[in-house]
Amino acid sequence: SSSFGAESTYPFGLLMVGPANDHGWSQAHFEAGQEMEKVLPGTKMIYIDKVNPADRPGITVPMLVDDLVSKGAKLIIGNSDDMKDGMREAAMTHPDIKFIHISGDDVVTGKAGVNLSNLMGRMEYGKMMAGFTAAMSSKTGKIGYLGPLINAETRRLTAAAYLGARYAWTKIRKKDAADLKFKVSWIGFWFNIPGVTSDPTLVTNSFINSGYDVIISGIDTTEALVVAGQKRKEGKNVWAIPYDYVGACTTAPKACLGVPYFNWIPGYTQMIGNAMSGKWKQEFLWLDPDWKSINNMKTSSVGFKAGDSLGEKVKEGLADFQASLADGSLNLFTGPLNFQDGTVFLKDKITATDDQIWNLPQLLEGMEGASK
Amino acid sequence: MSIILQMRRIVMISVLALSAVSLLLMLLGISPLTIGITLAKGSIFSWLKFNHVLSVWIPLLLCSCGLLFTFRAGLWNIGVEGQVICGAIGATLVLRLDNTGLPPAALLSLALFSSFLAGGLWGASAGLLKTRGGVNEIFGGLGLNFVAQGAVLWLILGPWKRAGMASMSGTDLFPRELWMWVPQGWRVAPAAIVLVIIIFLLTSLILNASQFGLKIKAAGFNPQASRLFGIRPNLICFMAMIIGGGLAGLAGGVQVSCVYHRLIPSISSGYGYLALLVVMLAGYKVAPVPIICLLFACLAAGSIQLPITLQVDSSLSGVIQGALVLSGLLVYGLQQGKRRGH
Amino acid sequence: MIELADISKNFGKVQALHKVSLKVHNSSIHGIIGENGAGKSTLMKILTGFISKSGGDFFFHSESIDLHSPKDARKIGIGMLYQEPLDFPQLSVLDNFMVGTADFSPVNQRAALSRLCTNFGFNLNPESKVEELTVGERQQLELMRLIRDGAKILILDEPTSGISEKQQELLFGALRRLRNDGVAILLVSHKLEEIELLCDEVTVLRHGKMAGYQKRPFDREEMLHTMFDTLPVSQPPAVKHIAGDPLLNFHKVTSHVGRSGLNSVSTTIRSGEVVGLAGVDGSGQSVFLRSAFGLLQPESGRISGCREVTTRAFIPADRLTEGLIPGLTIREHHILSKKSGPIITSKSGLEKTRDAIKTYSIRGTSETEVENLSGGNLQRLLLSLIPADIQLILMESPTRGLDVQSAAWTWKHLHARLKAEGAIIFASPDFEEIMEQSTRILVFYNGSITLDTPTKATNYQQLSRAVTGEDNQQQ
Amino acid sequence: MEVSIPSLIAAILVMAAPLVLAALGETLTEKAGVVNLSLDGTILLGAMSGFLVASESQSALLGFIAAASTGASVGAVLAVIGVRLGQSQVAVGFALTFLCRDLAYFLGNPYARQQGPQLETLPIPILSNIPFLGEAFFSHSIVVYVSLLAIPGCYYFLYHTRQGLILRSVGENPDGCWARGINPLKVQVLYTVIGGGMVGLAGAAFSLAVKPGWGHPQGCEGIGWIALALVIFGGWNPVRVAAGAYFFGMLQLLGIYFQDYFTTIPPQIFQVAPFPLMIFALILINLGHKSRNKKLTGWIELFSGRPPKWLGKTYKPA
Ligand SMILES: Nc1ncnc2c1ncn2[C@@H]1O[C@H](COP(=O)(O)OP(=O)(O)OP(=O)(O)O)[C@@H](O)[C@H]1O
Ligand SMILES: Nc1ncnc2c1ncn2[C@@H]1O[C@H](COP(=O)(O)OP(=O)(O)OP(=O)(O)O)[C@@H](O)[C@H]1O
Ligand SMILES: [Mg+2]
Ligand SMILES: [Mg+2]
Repeated sequence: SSSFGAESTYPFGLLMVGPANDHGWSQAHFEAGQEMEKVLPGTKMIYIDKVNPADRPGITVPMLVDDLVSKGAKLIIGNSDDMKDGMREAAMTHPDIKFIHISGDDVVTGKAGVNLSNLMGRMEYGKMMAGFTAAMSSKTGKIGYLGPLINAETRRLTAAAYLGARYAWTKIRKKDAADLKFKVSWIGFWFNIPGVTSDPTLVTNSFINSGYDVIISGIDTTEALVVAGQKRKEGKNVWAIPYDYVGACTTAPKACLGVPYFNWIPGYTQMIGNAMSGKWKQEFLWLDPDWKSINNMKTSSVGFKAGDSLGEKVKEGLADFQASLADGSLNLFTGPLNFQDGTVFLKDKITATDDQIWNLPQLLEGMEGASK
Repeated sequence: MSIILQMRRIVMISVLALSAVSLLLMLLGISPLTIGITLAKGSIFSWLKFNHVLSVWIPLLLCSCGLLFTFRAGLWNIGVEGQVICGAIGATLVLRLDNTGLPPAALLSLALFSSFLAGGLWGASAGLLKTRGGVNEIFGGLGLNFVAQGAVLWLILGPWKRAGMASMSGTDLFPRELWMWVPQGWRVAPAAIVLVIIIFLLTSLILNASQFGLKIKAAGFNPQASRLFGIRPNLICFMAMIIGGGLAGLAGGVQVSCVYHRLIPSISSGYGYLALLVVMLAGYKVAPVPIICLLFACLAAGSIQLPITLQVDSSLSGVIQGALVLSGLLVYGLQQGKRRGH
Repeated sequence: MIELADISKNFGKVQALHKVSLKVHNSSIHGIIGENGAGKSTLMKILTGFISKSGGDFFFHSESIDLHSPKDARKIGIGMLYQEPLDFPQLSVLDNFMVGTADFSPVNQRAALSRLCTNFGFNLNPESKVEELTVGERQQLELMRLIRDGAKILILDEPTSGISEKQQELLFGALRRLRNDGVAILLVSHKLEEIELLCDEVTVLRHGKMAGYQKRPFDREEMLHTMFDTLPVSQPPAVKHIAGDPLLNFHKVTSHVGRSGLNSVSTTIRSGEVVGLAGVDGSGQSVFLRSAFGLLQPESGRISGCREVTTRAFIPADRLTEGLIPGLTIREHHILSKKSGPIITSKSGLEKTRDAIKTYSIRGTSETEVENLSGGNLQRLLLSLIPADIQLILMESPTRGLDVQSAAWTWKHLHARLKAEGAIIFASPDFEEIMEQSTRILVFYNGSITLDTPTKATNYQQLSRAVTGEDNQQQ
Repeated sequence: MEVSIPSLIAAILVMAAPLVLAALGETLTEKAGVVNLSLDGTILLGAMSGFLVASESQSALLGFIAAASTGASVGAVLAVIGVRLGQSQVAVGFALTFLCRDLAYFLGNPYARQQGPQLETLPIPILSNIPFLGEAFFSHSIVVYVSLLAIPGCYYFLYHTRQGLILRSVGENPDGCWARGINPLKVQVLYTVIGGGMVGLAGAAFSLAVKPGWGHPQGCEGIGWIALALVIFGGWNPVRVAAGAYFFGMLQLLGIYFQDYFTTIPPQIFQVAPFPLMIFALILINLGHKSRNKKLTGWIELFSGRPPKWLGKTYKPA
């Protein structure tokens, strides 16, 4: 497979921040990329994973883009916010190549050239469901959130998970919001880099040792689920909710309450399709789930796959929850909401704008853990 | 030592290492030839890729030059990684200064100078730990590596973090005018290349053709006897550590100002440790170092192609490097054994 | 019971032993005596299989056997007390006693140890670390270990250097008992009075050859003659210097480095003097020299005069590993020894080096690395490295390994360059050299100066008695 | 986070288990006078081979055996080049560190992030029901028990057996051993190999129990260096070395809890905290040896230890 561009008319490059088989963020992208070769005949994926300075010392995004372009790639996808600077730089050096930066917002902020677009899914909903199932299942009312690094995106998603949890806790389980503990512990990056980040295995362990019985993972890899699985074997009644990848639960099915995941097929199909047919235009795509069936891999950019260990009651509750999110009757980003420092985020009855949600400046009142 | 023996040695080492690796590959059903071709293609067969090779070669050679000094003084300077990091911090410190009113060129030179300084200080502290604190330089250096790592993490997550963020992605990018100038179609700064070549020439001059170099050698070979020649071994070792650290620090400065344009946690890119292997393989001699650095740089740069085109893991290049060094040591050992006559 | 026939040994070029033969009988103490470097230790180490012999045969109960390692020697009951103790300072007395024993049971061994202690009247605490013991006590421990291992042939290499009178008596008592129990004992020594006290027979080694053999009663003069070359005694020094102003002053200098260190040595060296330091190896000479040069700081006392490096030169006995820098060439040594410019070209120092090589007739080129030079040439190189403006020249065995005429040449050269305001201090195991070359003699015994005399005023017999510590015995 | 002490202790024991094994292995090797600097790589290679064999054979036991033999063979390489051929042990150790690390990543790549067997916990019947202690000490996987037993085991071997005494004497003075009819080289080779084996085990302990699974990174990177440091930190005394390992494990865990109290300090910092501490301790120890002040020295002797006299030197028989 060393001759690229020969049989395929439209090779595209995929730069993944983590390993292509991480059962998480990168694998979701990888499989979507493979799918493209079927969905869009003529495309051919050239990929490289572990694109981060720790795994590939001395190697930068522009270097890799140079290489992929020399291999004929006409479009480059970079799947990490960590690549922001590199993608912008590369887009500048290769004006005739199209670039998709996942999870970035250079288009909105106007820093991007016309050949650079942003793509993201509205994971808020996924996280809300995660938080919902967590709060429904938790015995101790203590939910731990294994956070990656702190930025607008992670604040937004963590907050969404909290809102989902708080809704389940107060509205469904009819408990006092004050009794719900929701703690975020940031490791410093999207996955474990020994000696650089905190060790997610350790963090999860200490969560569980301090009585947190549901761990929601916000990082690209599955340590939270692995540890939860171990602890269950030791007879502790704990669960985890992994992230990013539809197949994530397989790591430890018994401990898995479910997984909110990205499905990049719709987004990729749209953007690469346009680029192929010369209809490329700079876009900022923030794609909704397909509310008709959020687990439809053709159409839904965001999904939530319930785990085997999810109780029936919770399943039903989750279904209603999804329904009310779908018909818009329920918008959890609705006031009154305060920031962590007590200042007002949303006044009563006010719902947040996309911009407010995207650029959430702080965690919300009721959440523990650093905001910046 | 005679050229012929040199040649014999080189041939023996490479044959030993390469055949070992090839055997491993064939056992895994991978063709060594394809690997070789891919690595070559990925490193020297295109200008851009060769640029990439150079971007590895420059810091690697700087670190190796530093190590040549410390090895001459008979010291195991394991602290290179930490010294690179400190150099990077030193450079960032300067490059983050705003409204200095200095022209970019001046600011960049200042940054490089401060990186040398910072690295030198870090090297000196290892030297002090050894001479004053009596801490074996291996573990002093090792410990300081971790301390430096801690410092850079703290800076990136603390004082120097991006607005509203706490990420290992590193500090904000420096303004473009503070990127070292790179011509159209190039990917490395010519200035850096010139710099490293000058440094190497200076190193070989000092080590092979200067009173100071001779003193380092004397102090390293036989500290006790060197005192009879009015040399103060401790002082010499200390200075060697400073120079070694300084050059490593310079490598860090280059990484910051030419490659990443910001400070990141793994700024040292493991060049500190790789340089140790380089100098060992060079048998602690000056002349072979730039060539070996180039070879290692080609392996490092070319290794990117392995996963892309062959779905083979990049770490193979590390295996080749390690095998080379190990067989180097083996060959040296065997030859010395022969000379000892048993 | 044991017989060595025509044993030879060479270390590379050095022939340490040449066709040495020797019989060992049980219930007899056999003395081995000879000057430094005579080959005593080497012979003994061969006897225990610690090092291999280059030639000759070895008979045990008149059947030829080979010893490949101390293990073999131990099997047939040979045990040795080495000149420099081969024990484990960091470990406890009991551990040292037990290393390598078949029956490893602390209880039994502790009992055995205390039994032996009471037998010999030794007094060791099994728990204390060996590094806290005196040399004498360490020997006692080793001795008991050997007995415990049932040694039938005991070898002691200079057991009395640096141990106290009391311990010496204890030791000798023990040795006599062992002899009476039928053990064969080989005693290596420098000291005549020990031989006379203990030995039944004595073999004298010189320059690696058998020089003589005697049974009781011993003829002392004869023994001294075979030990050292005897020349027409008290031949006037080859040179006459008038002693000038004080150059170097030792005041109550005490040091604990080395076997015997220095105990409160006071003396003054004056310009124009050539001072010879005599004494058995390990009596304090080299500590004296190293302190004089400033390599060793004395624990107490004061050394004054001639302090800055540029005015002193030191040539240690161990020329290659202590005096020169293996790996550097002759030229590089010359560059180091002289102040020269910061940059070194292929030219720099070349002239000087060439001259030196010619004038000192060093066999080698300017690019020869010093480790490839022979002992004699090493010494010539060291001499050639002494800068012109040196006042005080300190040397350990200046002509060891030099043939007669180059030795003579060396001395001529040294005296020639010794300016009126300069002085030479040298230690030598060789009396002739001291008698001939020095104007003043200091004799060291166990770290103190026991004799300080103008060369004219002394003679050969007095000297050899002094170094073997007899004068002290008589006083 | 509020902490439950027994589970904290349990967590520390688990985290430290591989570290203890590796550090004890290195202690044996260094006591015999050989420095094996290749720990960091060996652990990874052990983790990889252990995981690979275990998941192929579906038997954790085979996995551990494989890991041990991997580590032992790395030790053997060091023994040949560093002890027999007399090359600088430090140099060989370093070369091996990086060779092993990359070899592990390379050979293990196909198995990265795959499901593999992992050790179940075996609570010890009665003991595990003891209120506090049960959870803390007696409901662990076999690895933890082994690591706990290894400490007295190692200590007893070194200080109360014939072989242990020989091992220590070789590290102190090979000539002395030769004179007593022991071949120091054989001993050094033996314990370089055995020590390597224990380090290999530590690797498997990671990939099969403590951080189950294999990947790049596995998560045990850097531990080898820590183990090496701990040997010095513990003054070459098995018990103190192990204590150091637990101390380190505790610091790592506490880092997570400290995150709440010292919000200004990034938690990552706590991971490197032990190293400044270690260096500081070493300096203190050294000053203690130097100073004439008996009280100080006496106090310092408590937690200091001299390296074996012959550590890292190559022995050439006469
Ligand atoms: N390992 C060695 N390598 C080279 N030469 C050696 C070695 N050991 C001894 N020699 C040399 O062999 C000769 C005899 O040495 P030996 O130690 O036997 O003398 P000795 O009679 O014991 O002297 P001393 O009274 O000082 O102990 C000396 O010239 C010495 O330099
Ligand atoms: N500065 C020093 N450092 C370490 N060891 C020393 C020093 N000076 C002397 N020694 C060693 O201490 C031992 C005894 O020294 P001492 O001066 O008592 O013996 P010596 O006969 O005068 O010298 P040598 O043993 O060299 O003939 C010798 O082995 C000597 O090499
Ligand atoms: Mg001797
Ligand atoms: Mg002497």
